[in-house]
Amino acid sequence: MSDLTIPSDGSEMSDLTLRESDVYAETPELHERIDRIGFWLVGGATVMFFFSFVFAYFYLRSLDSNGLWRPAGVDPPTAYGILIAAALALSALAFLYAARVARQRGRGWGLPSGVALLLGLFACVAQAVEYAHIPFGPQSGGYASVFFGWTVFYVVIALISLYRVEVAFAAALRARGEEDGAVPEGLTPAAVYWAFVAGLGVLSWIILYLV
Amino acid sequence: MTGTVSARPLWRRLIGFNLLWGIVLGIVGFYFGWWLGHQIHAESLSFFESTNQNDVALMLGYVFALVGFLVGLGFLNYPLSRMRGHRATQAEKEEGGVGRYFTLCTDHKVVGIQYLVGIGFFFFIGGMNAMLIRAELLRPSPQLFGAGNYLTLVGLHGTMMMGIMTSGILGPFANYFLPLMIGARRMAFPRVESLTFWLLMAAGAILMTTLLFGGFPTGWTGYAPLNDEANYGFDSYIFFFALVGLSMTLLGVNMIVTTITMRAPGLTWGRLPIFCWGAISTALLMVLAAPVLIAALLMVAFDRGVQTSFFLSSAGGSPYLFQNLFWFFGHPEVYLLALPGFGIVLELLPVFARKPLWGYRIAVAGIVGVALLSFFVWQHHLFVSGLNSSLRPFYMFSTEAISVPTGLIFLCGMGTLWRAKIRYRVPMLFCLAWFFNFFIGGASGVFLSDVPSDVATHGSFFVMAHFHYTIMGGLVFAFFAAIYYWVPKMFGIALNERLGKIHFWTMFISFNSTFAPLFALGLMGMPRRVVTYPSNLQPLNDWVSVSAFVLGASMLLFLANVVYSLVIVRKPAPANPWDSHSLEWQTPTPVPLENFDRQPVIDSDPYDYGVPPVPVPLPPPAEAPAPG
Amino acid sequence: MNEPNHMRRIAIIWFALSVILTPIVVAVIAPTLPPGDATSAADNQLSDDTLLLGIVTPIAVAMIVYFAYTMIVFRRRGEPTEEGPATRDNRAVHIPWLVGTTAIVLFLATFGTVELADAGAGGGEGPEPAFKMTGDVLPVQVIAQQWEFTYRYPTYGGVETAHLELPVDKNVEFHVTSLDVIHSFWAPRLGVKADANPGVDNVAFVKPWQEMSFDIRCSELCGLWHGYMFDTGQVVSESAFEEWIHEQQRTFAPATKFLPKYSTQYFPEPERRAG
Amino acid sequence: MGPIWARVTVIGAAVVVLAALIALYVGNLVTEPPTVSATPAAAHEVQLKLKTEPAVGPQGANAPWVSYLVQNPEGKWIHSTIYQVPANSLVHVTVYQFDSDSGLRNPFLSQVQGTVGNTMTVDGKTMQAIPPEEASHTFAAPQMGLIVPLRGVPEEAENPCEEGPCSLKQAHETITFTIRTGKPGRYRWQCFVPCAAGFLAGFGGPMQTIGYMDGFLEVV
Repeated sequence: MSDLTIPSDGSEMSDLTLRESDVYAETPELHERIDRIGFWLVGGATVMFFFSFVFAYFYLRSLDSNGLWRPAGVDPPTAYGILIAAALALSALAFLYAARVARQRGRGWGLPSGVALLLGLFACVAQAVEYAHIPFGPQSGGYASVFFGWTVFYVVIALISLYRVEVAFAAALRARGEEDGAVPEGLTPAAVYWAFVAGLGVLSWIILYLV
Repeated sequence: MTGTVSARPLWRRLIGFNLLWGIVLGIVGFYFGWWLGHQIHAESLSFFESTNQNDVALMLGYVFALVGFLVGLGFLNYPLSRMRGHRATQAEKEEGGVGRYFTLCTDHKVVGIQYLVGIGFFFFIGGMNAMLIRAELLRPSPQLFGAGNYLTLVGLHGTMMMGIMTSGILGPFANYFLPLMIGARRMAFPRVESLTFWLLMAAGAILMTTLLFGGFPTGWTGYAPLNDEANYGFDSYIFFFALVGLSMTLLGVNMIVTTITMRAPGLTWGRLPIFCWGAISTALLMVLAAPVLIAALLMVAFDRGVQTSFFLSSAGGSPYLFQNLFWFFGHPEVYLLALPGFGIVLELLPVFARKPLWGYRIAVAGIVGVALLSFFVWQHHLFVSGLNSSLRPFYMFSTEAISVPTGLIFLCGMGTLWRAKIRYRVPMLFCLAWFFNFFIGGASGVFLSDVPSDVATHGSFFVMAHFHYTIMGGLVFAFFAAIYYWVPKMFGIALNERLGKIHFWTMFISFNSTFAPLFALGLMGMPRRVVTYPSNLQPLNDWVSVSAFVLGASMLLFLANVVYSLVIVRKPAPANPWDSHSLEWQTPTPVPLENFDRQPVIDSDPYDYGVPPVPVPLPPPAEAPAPG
Repeated sequence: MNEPNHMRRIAIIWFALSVILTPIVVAVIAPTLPPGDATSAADNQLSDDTLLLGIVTPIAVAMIVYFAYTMIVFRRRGEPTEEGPATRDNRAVHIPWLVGTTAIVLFLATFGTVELADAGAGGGEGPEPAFKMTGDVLPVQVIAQQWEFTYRYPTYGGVETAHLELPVDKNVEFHVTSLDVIHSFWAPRLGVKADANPGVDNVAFVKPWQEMSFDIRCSELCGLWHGYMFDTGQVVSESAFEEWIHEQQRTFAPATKFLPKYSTQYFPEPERRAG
Repeated sequence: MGPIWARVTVIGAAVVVLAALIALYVGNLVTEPPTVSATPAAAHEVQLKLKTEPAVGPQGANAPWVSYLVQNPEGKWIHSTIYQVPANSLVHVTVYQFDSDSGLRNPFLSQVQGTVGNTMTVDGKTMQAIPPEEASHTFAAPQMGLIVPLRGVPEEAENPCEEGPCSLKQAHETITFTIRTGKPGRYRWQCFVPCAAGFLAGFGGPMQTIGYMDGFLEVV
């Protein structure tokens, strides 16, 4: 269809339209704004996703169908829970710090984002190891269902969220030796989002292990 | 349409990141996942041997098929490059020519056309299933399909329509025209935009594979615990809807961010075209409702694959959990089918009525009001389920309250028509039909929201008639209005007006003659999704079936129009055939890659039609466009 | 320009049509609607439908008259294009409109609640019904399974039958439950509809007012034979019912001894997936 | 865009391909198992011989699934569940039952209903009901009022049949009963025992697939 061209007639344009003006300019501020609002919305979607599991938790708990919500012995090991929650919280703090350093000095965000990445991955691995040492299986009633469903998909979402942490770290590695200008765009929104996801992880620890 | 066609030979052009390799790697991925799933042996999964149906293998197959498909299309190139520390770039290298339509393309206009064709394809399949369903119901006892295949057909029709058509207007038209309407050069996340389209196509293909695995007996609602019990054909339903949900969520995020951040100078919220309000209200519902669906489906996948008991009341779960989660998504879902229709109709009326949109503010209030209220009504789907009988009056009220903001939309339409100079072009006919259909849909909705009346009609053909009036009469009529209206801009060629009018009248009349009798059938005691019915209902059912075939034929008429106008005649359309004042019609046809060569500056809303009133010294004469 | 007063014309047409049509709809058409008024629940549903029709009819007439009038009177043919008046808004219209629609909605919801308060209007209300029948009731358990309804009469020794019979002029309390997936017990002429959920006791009330036979269908998709899950029940005189139920007790004595103790819900094994 | 004849040819080819695909699709959906007639025995009397196998084996598409089979008038065992019987006649049904018990979910269905005399014979013994936990399958057509519970082969039986084709030399129960058919019609029949191993509630797979545990009695 590339042979088809219709010249647009300038006279058809109404007064509402194209006016001699500045050229398009996509500033870094615009990109930062896009990332920020995008992350807020994705954050909203993430909340609704986990809201379903929170709802399942409290709903099934209140129904206790057939007395099988949580039979005796269905208790996840507390030590793992604390370990995972702590690793997530520290990872979020490290990445927030990285964003702050990058914003203020334009460099030096590499080490803290590397730490954040490691801690985040550590939390995910610890979760996998916990499954191997857990005294119940997914068949063990309502609580066990919610526990496995929630934690598995939390790990999936955490791994996806760690993408931006890795990007920041990789950008730092590549920028070694350069003086300035290599700060990846949207580092601050990414840090806020990762802190948000890690916060959801801590929240799941509170609900699944403590409540 | 811009760019040059590559001079390389065809076989060289087929090598690279494109649909072909997406399909090849998708199939490879499927078999890899399938093989992997069969390597998993666990005590708790031993029953797969006696079922001959390894759900885990099938699910892994779908996961890896999706990964392979996206890799083949080139979606991992950019993230991998960033993970290796490269800087962000705004666009992929644009290849010219037809090849752009078969790959990851970051041009929102290409994505819009991809959506239009892709959705049209699945709409055709869904519609064909409807024809087969009606063919089966020509007689009171099964004659064509077995009871099981009939249920699969019903499920495929419902799921395809409810899944694919949610993006029916946002996909093609908002992707194409929202950036043009707000004076932007691109969407905020162009790669994500392309991803939403390809996810939807992958989802549709996955749903069709259910036929290879025995189909599924649950209809589009997929209620637990029937979904746990179903054949492994149900796994394709899970993946279909989860991918559709993901696609919707990303589409919604993209729409909202684009509208917030990329508006041209001077385009204040009060000047935003009403179609964009419809699009972002829909987008908001998508962002907040679709993740709940994804979560519910993943719970089903867990119940089927690893033996959790989310929905088994005998093992600590509850089927009500699924119903609550599903309808918490499901009710916003039906509004995210309806809301873009509101936007389209109100956007097009002023153009053909040659008047400004009457009551812009209340139209926005109506659209946003419907969107917000839709989160508080989901339990009306559970009026006879035995849940929360003391909350019924509340849900009855909240459901009926939806008619207040919907009424505002009608008021705006009526105000716009008042003393207008109406031109009956094809898009206008579809818009006016929308009011008729949606009124019937809405009024029957009031019957369904009233609990005593609902007890008689719940789960019957009455409900079926109601939601076909709102969704088919609302969304699909708006969809066709949008096609006839915007195709001259998208392709530079207008659809044939005379064929369009024939299409409209065939479709409008056969649509009403198909679905109006279903109200009566429902009241007379015909439940949904049954393959048998009492023989005294046969005359009415036959009438409906024959009307439905005419309705199907009207769709073929439309296809004939498309082929005739776009392929055979190819008469170039004027740059602005409707004399619209909206920004998208001020661009040249075809729209250049960068949309605008200069930054547009907006100084009014796009509805400045009409003759301004002559100033009169005395108070103006009463011209209240009040309805009767 | 000698423009006629369009609004007055529309109002006159609307008024005339409404005055003619509304009584016809309410008095002639509505009483013939299913589910009829053979039981208390069906009567609740019918009066709700009648009221809704009475309100919807004038509104529908208003819409059709308005749209038809504007579409005919304000139509224009061909080019060149004329433009309409550039009117954009009129607060004097949309405030009354908003108030009017809200008032109608409030009224409908109130009326619906009043009808609902009459023992739930035949709908399933779950294990703790908010609206119930008091006094002398006959409990009947409806057990749905893939793919047949069976019925238990707990006050007659818990006998289970394959058919449903009810005595006339007696309050009936249905306890609907399921043994496997979700079904829905729907007896259109009785005006009863209640989902059958596994492990849930869904209670619905009805008082049949006349002797008749009625259809029963499953109205929630429940698998392969969903379309075949139908049956016919009877409302009979009190004495005929007593005779029938005692005959059932005799006929089904061999099966009755195997039945579990009457319970509002059952969790039979096996429920899970297993080898 | 090429010349018009090229475009029209392409469109024509697309229409043909699409029509072929639709035909394939519909053809795939209308297939069902073969209809097998009962063997005539006398005037207004026919003989219907069925067997149930715990796993249908290579005769079916799903080897591990439990299934009914039927003997056609030539004496050959056919894997089908659609049986044709004459109207207003007596149908003598013999079921060779090779499967072990699964137990009825609703014990009410353990009583014979709707046969001539409301009884059946199990290995020659006349019975009115069986203990519900011993049921292996039912042969039930609710719209005909017919329910016949089939007793399972005991666990400890010698030479059990694990997978079809099962021969009459292996452990089995022989159940006979007679039904009187009425008006012509297509009546569905099914099994009520949750016997589909590996499916939730024992009711997926073979229990929801015509040709295994569900079928039609075509009364003509």
